[in-house]
Amino acid sequence: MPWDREQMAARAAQELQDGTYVNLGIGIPTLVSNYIPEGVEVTLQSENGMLGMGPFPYDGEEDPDLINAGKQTITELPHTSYFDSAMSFGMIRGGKIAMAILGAMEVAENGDLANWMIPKKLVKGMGGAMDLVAGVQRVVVVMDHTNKAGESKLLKECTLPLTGKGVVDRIITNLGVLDVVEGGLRIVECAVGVSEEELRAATAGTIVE
Amino acid sequence: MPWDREQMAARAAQELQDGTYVNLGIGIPTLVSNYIPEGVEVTLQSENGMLGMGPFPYDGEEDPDLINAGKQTITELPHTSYFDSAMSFGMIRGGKIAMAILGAMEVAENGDLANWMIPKKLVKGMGGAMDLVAGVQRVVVVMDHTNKAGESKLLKECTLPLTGKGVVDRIITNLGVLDVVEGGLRIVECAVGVSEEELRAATAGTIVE
Amino acid sequence: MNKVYGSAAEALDGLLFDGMFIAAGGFGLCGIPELLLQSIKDAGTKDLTFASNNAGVDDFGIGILLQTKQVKKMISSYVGENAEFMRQYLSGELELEFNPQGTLAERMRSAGCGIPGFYTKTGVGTQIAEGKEHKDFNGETYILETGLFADLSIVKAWKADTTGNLVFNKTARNFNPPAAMCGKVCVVEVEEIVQPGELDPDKIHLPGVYVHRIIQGEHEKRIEKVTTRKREQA
Amino acid sequence: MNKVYGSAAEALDGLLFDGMFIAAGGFGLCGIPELLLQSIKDAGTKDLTFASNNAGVDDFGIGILLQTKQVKKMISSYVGENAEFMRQYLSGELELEFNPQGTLAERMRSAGCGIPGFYTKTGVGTQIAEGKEHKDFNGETYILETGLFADLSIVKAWKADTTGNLVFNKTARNFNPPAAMCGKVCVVEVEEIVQPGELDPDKIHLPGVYVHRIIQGEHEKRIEKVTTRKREQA
Repeated sequence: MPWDREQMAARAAQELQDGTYVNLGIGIPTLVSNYIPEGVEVTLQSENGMLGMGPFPYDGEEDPDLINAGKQTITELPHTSYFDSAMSFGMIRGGKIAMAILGAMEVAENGDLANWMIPKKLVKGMGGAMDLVAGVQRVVVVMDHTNKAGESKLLKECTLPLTGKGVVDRIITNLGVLDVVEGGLRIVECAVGVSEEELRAATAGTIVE
Repeated sequence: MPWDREQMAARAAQELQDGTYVNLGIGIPTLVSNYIPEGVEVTLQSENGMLGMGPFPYDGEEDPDLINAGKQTITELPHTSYFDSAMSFGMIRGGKIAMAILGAMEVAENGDLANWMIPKKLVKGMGGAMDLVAGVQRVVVVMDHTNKAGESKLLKECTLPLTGKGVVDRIITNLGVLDVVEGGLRIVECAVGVSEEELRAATAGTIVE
Repeated sequence: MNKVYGSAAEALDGLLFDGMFIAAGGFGLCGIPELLLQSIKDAGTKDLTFASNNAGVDDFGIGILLQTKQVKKMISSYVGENAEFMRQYLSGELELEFNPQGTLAERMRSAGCGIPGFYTKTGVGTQIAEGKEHKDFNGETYILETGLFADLSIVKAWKADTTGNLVFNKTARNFNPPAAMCGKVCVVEVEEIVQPGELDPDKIHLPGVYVHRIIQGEHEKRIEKVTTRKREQA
Repeated sequence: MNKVYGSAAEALDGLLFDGMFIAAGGFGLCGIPELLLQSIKDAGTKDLTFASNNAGVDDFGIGILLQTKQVKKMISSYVGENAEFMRQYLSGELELEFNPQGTLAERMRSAGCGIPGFYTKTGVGTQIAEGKEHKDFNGETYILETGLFADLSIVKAWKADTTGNLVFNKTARNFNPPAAMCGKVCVVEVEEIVQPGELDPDKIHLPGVYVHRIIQGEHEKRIEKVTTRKREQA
């Protein structure tokens, strides 16, 4: 049985290193903050200008001046700091953020990532994703293994416009975990109840040992 | 009778425009702040990270954390703001400072300025002078017309390493005021009791009408 | 050096012209110069180019200028919340230049700091890098991005003193300081104007040298996505 | 995420090596990391390259490392206050790379922001421009300056919380934030360490992400030029 969204987020949370600064993308990555392992302290960066992102506010306590990069109302924590967008991407570009956990449309076996546009169909923009994948030390992608048509999202080559070239380190899908290594993708683990054969069959990119 | 230091500073103060931000160099330029004309409000920038520089502190009220670019103890004013060196030179390089009033060793008739080193003799460094002359909108030099040997400091060409190329707009000396214009230097006024002939005789650079 | 004006219209008087390039602060609907945008709509200035991280929503923020077709071109990183934008863009009525968010912020800050170009890894190997100069530093490839020098900056701050020193509130700071820095003239709307001396000089986010005109006004401060959690039982 | 160490020596443990490149904050003797400099002197680390606006005076600041000949090269904008410096430089014992002050600050900030190169007008047509790439933007000539990526940053702040968020005091801020940003590791000395929550999150000058180790200590804070005025008669 493949992992559901929550299980994928929980698995992604295992990637977090104690004492680091992490940026979580929109969607499943946002859920990761609910599963931070005990004893692991991470500081969440919100690229609109905040370190130390707290949980959603209680009903009625929303502050229009306090949102995350997904435009959701949030709260601050004791160690929170605010800064402007130039400083925010300074620390991202400068490699001070240890990890970004992001969603994706496609990942190629060489680590190419596409998650910002579908020509003539979906033209929303890259937001901060291109800066994040270029700047942070480690990029983990969390996404479904296949699209709605059942086609693999782990490809030999991306078909969509790239967000970054050779930037992905690890991919966590509903079927398992894969690393981008020399020559292709290496299976790290399969979701509970998913066989390696199923995972291989669902993967269009080259799998190496 | 040529102007003395105080008179040169007073004359330089006439250059100040109401409502502008100004940087004053070390030496005679520092004295300019004592002669700001009534009704003229200027905000003084100190390039080590301050806008709104106030006067020297009273005896016993010196603060080691509050100095100007000449390393002198100073005070703050109600509208003062502090910032770091990157921001400070951001506003200088970005043209947000209207004027710098600086000392000089040599000025050439094309506006070249030399005021930071004498090879093998005086190697102190340019500090912020190169950024100032490159960035501010208007550069006024205040200096003696001649050096201790009686030689003109207003030259056809600078002999010392340059601080900036074609950057000086106006020169105020003990003998008078000259502008850098197309083709050379133009006399704006002579110090009280100094004849135009004396001023011309003391100037090695080309004087144009 | 009193920079306070009576209204948005007065503060923009003499600064607007057709075809101009405006840099606007804000992220989503957070910290946007809503009063100045309304005033530009009222002024009817046309063929505007905007550098702004987002394009507002259909009826708020820059969105109100899209409805009146006053905008010719957007330089943005994300425009997903605006249906009218998408319609005009897909029909070819509106030009769009996507900039990665950090590149956009740095382009603004650079212009305000007299830096006409800088190198970044962001976008190397993507569409964004096409046609841009590539250069290697320490064995890695970077692309040249240029400063965004605007005719006018419009920004929203929390408080200003009368000399233009600004303080922002929480994540409403975002693009406002870099946007403020990159314009020939910078007009700021604030929630509160105080006297010099009321702001701690160590706690000013943007010094007044970058600010030319200030207005105070009532702000709607619309929230784009209200997300909350339930209060746990005691 | 507690970054507090017990002493300067402990905070520098494992970070020092001969021939390393250190970026130091401070302007003149104002806001310099005096305790960390003393500790580097005690450690005896050699062949150091320092990026620092000034070189201290003979017996304070970086000057104490010049006396022990631990410094191989200085990258500075102004070194006029240090006689021993001048002696070593003129005798060829010490390398010196002059940077215009703003270029030095921006080179530090750039490195900390992942920008390996930027263009500036500063120094065009002077010695400083020799051997550097020139490029025209909008009809004006600029030179390429590069990011200063240091092995270690040593800086002085006024207060830190235990997670490394920093606040500086008045003009003692100066080069400290850019110097802090450009090192692989950043060690900070402060006058006071407070708990998270004691600093207003809107009033933090440098976020803790740029800070790795913190010590608290007593600072001499020497004044270079005491200048005062007489109190006027009442």
